[in-house]
Amino acid sequence: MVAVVRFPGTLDHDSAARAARAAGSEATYAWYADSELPAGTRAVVLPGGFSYGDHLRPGAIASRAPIMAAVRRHAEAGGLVLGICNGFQVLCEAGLLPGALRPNASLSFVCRQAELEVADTETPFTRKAPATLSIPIKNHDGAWFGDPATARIVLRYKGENPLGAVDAVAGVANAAGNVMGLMPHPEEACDPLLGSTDGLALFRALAAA
Amino acid sequence: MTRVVVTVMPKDGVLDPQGQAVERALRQLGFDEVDGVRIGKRIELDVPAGDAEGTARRMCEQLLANPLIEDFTIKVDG
Amino acid sequence: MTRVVVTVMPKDGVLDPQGQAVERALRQLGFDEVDGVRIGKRIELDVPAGDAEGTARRMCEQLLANPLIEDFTIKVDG
Amino acid sequence: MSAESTLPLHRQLGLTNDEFAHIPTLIGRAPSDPELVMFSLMWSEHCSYKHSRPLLKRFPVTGKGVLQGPGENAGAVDVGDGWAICLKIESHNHPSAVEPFEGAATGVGGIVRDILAMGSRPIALLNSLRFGELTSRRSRHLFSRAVAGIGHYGNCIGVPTVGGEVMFDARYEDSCLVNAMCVGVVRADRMLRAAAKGVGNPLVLIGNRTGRDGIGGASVLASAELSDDDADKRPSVQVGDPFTERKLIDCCLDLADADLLVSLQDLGAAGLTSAASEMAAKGGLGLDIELDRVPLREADMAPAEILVSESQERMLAVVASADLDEVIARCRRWDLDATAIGVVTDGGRFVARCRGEIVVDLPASALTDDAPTYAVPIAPALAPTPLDLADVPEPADLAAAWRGLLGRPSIASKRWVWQQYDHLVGAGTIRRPGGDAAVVRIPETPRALALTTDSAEMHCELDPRGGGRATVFEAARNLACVGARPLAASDCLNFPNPEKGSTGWRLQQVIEGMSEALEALKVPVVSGNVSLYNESPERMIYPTPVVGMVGLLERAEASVGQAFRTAGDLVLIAGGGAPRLDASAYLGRADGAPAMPDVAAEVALIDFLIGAAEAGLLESAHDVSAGGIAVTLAESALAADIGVSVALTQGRRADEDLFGEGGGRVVVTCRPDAEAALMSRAGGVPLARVGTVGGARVEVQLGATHVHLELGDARVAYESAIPEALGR
Ligand SMILES: Nc1ncnc2c1ncn2[C@@H]1O[C@H](COP(=O)(O)OP(=O)(O)O)[C@@H](O)[C@H]1O
Ligand SMILES: [Mg+2]
Repeated sequence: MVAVVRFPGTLDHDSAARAARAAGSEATYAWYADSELPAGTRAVVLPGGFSYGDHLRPGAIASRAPIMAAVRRHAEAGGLVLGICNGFQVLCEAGLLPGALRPNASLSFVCRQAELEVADTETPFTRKAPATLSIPIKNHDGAWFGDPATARIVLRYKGENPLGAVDAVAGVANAAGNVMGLMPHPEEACDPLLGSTDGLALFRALAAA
Repeated sequence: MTRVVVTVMPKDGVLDPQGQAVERALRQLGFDEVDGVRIGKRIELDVPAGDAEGTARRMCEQLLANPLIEDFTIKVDG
Repeated sequence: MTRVVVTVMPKDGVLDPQGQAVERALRQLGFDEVDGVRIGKRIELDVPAGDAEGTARRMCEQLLANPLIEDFTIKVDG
Repeated sequence: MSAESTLPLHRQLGLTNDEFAHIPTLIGRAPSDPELVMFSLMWSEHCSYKHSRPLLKRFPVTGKGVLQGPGENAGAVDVGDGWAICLKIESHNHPSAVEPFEGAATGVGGIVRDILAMGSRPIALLNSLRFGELTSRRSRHLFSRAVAGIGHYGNCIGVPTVGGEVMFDARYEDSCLVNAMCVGVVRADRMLRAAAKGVGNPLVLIGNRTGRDGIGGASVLASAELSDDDADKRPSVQVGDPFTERKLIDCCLDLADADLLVSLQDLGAAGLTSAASEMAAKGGLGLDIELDRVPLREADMAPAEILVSESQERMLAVVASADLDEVIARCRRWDLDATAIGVVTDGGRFVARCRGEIVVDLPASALTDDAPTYAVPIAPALAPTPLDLADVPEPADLAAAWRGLLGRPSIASKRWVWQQYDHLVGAGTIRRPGGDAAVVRIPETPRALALTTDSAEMHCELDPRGGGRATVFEAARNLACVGARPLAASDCLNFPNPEKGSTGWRLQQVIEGMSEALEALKVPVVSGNVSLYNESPERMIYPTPVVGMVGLLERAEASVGQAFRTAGDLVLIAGGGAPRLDASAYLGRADGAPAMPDVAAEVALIDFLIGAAEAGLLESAHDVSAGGIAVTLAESALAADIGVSVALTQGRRADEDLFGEGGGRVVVTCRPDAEAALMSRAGGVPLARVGTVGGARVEVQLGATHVHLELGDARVAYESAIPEALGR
């Protein structure tokens, strides 16, 4: 069972749940104000959106919500946690992933298809993923800032670096590899009608958990 | 050059969604009694010595502040 | 209640794209010599009298600033 | 403050002496000051449509599938399997001219709440924008900030902004246009209405606290020409709060799902006054409101201020007494304030109390139904005279002219705009911005909606009736190009002052032409909005009727794109009409006499396109509009990064053949083995093969004349125009 966490202002919870089901797992929602994840949770998704309106710093307020203590315990017990866009920002603010997400170099929101290359095929998320992925990005603060020497880089932008991230980083994982965050939106790439199904690989990994 | 600090705050009476959201968040973190949270910008810059104050004022009027919804104050260092 | 002013600025070495963009814009407006523009937040709030400073510090550590990329300073009015 | 303050209060508030004199005959006494303020806002153009209502009656508003026509917060049509869609377009022109970021942002917020008030889930946003030329510093500012504001709000509430249009012309230098459209989905049998029901039921105010935002906004900002004293109008600027709007959407849909709402209404222009009086009047009931219970952002607000405040992100609901506690509890769960501020009463009176005193006691209908209406002067303008080509210099270098046209901000790629909009959120966007129409999936069905906004403003200036037709047919053609059957329309009529010159006549003629086209297409107008007085002492805007049209695709996967597909595919032109430079983008000014659109031919072309798409015969389709067939071909080639080569029949002059507009024409491509089947469907529709897809150039043969652009050059001109004009 994949638990998709909802904070006030979360937007992509339904798309993420649909993608998880398309990848073969059951999906349910976890509520930000609760202190426990739903019974039977095997993997957690922190979906995209503008939790708390992105006020102060994207992800900052959500990272202090009650449910995050349960997410932390789940992660420490080795459970899979995937943070997408705002979810990635939340995981960095919570200290579960290295670095921070800074405003895009263009200082504007960027919505477009992005070409990615898998830089680390050893994480549970990427072991079965294709070497390159075409997945949309859509964010205002998606430029990862951190130390690529110490961080575990999982995804990089191919060719140009659309948001101005350090080392063209698009996604990172914790040292153990069970917690991953990425700015691109795999839930928007799980249906041929939408132009790409490359996002399914990540949700299949969750289904396998 | 002279260091100047410009502060730009939402005008009184103008909605400050950010201040409002942060106030709610602080309360939920247990700071129950926090009140009157307003969030604005602090802009530090170096301008040529001489009429630093006047220069900064013109910068505010032309770019740094939106007179419709923001007030600004200028502090010249040293 | 005591009025407290928290300022949160980008750490030295952490790039400040907004500051850089504003610097460029100011130069285009004819303020050729402006330099070292940095932009941060100014947060005004009322906290219970007593250890206002300490309360504000805990607010910064728990929420208002991200130590990885930001420094904060606290000024208690009065 | 000079002359203003010497005027009597009702004149300062914008009421005429006659209107003021009429009030006692409705309420049997002189109005209190708060009542007078309420009348001044409710009887303003923006709220009462006093100059346009009589003319709007001409629109076709009924038809198969119409579940809600004009008169509610939004219109609604049936899309099958028990699902309905709600749509509405609305202007926020004047607030955007004063403060483009917040003006455009709150415009999006307002239209989303109209859709939400129907109990429907917003699934798509569009916007139609007009600004002065980007050579003007002010227009660059208004344009870039308005786009940022639309993106900020739409992105943060998670409703994809999937389409729209932008056009630049000096006529909009002083009066920019910012129109926003929203579309939502709802189970047809669960749709909500505004009419108050159930005497004794509590009235619940949900969302943001009430401050001094936009006080007088409705009358001051939207019902008078903007002039030099704009500064005085500025204190009432509203700041959008999209985070609270998102919580309102989640909360109201949750309450609707749980069947906890009797009726629902957004607070827009004239705030509580307008929302409450409309709920009461529509329900034939009254409301008794305690102003002391309204949560305030500023303690010291006067009753009149509370009654007309335009603070954003607020909704008003009637709920059953027994459900009140549950409603409040659910709002709290969504981290929203909710307060019972009054009750539904019988007798049809709008009563407001403050500290035990009755400060307002009016028949609710006096504010709404009894608003005055005025017949605008109908003074026809001179008939336009056809363009004399001799007056149009022929370009020495056609390729350069072509490249130049692709690089005109009004024609060039709008990527800079829509890349700042989240046009994907919700995982339902099948055709993204940049094509003739966007296509979004209807959740939980195999169907999809096609969406577009269009206007033929220059045509409307020269020949308003023909321009009205052209506006509607362009929208319908755009929907048909993606394979969708036009279903319903919402319109926003942006005009100058209708009391002056021929503007009133143009308004009437545009509505006539639009109605003729809509009737022929069997497309009803189910909602809309009017924005008048878009002029300054120096400039009047073109008559700009923006139509937002929605079309239906029975099979989402059957949609067609504008990009060429495969080298070797055949290129055909469907539809007829000779290209003309009259009122063309190439000419760049409203001059000449554009042809009156042929209703039968336009409808036949649209039917042909839909049938061909359903039969799976089309590889691509793209209509000929601004910039003529040369621009159409280049756009389809650039979208696919494949060239094309065609031979066109020669008309009067090469530049007219390439860049001329008018007539309903569409460039379609098909597999060679599909040509016969396509031809056999043409019926009365002119359909001619003109070339093939392939290569790295866009080339056109006109008799002896050969013109071509390298794809690379075309792309640079097309993609860099707007960023460069903005110095990005
Ligand atoms: N040009 C128009 N065509 C059709 N209906 C219109 C037009 N202008 C206004 N209406 C209808 O008149 C009613 C009042 O419009 P408006 O005041 O904009 O509604 P709201 O206050 O809910 O935004 C709405 O039902 C709207 O659909
Ligand atoms: Mg409404």
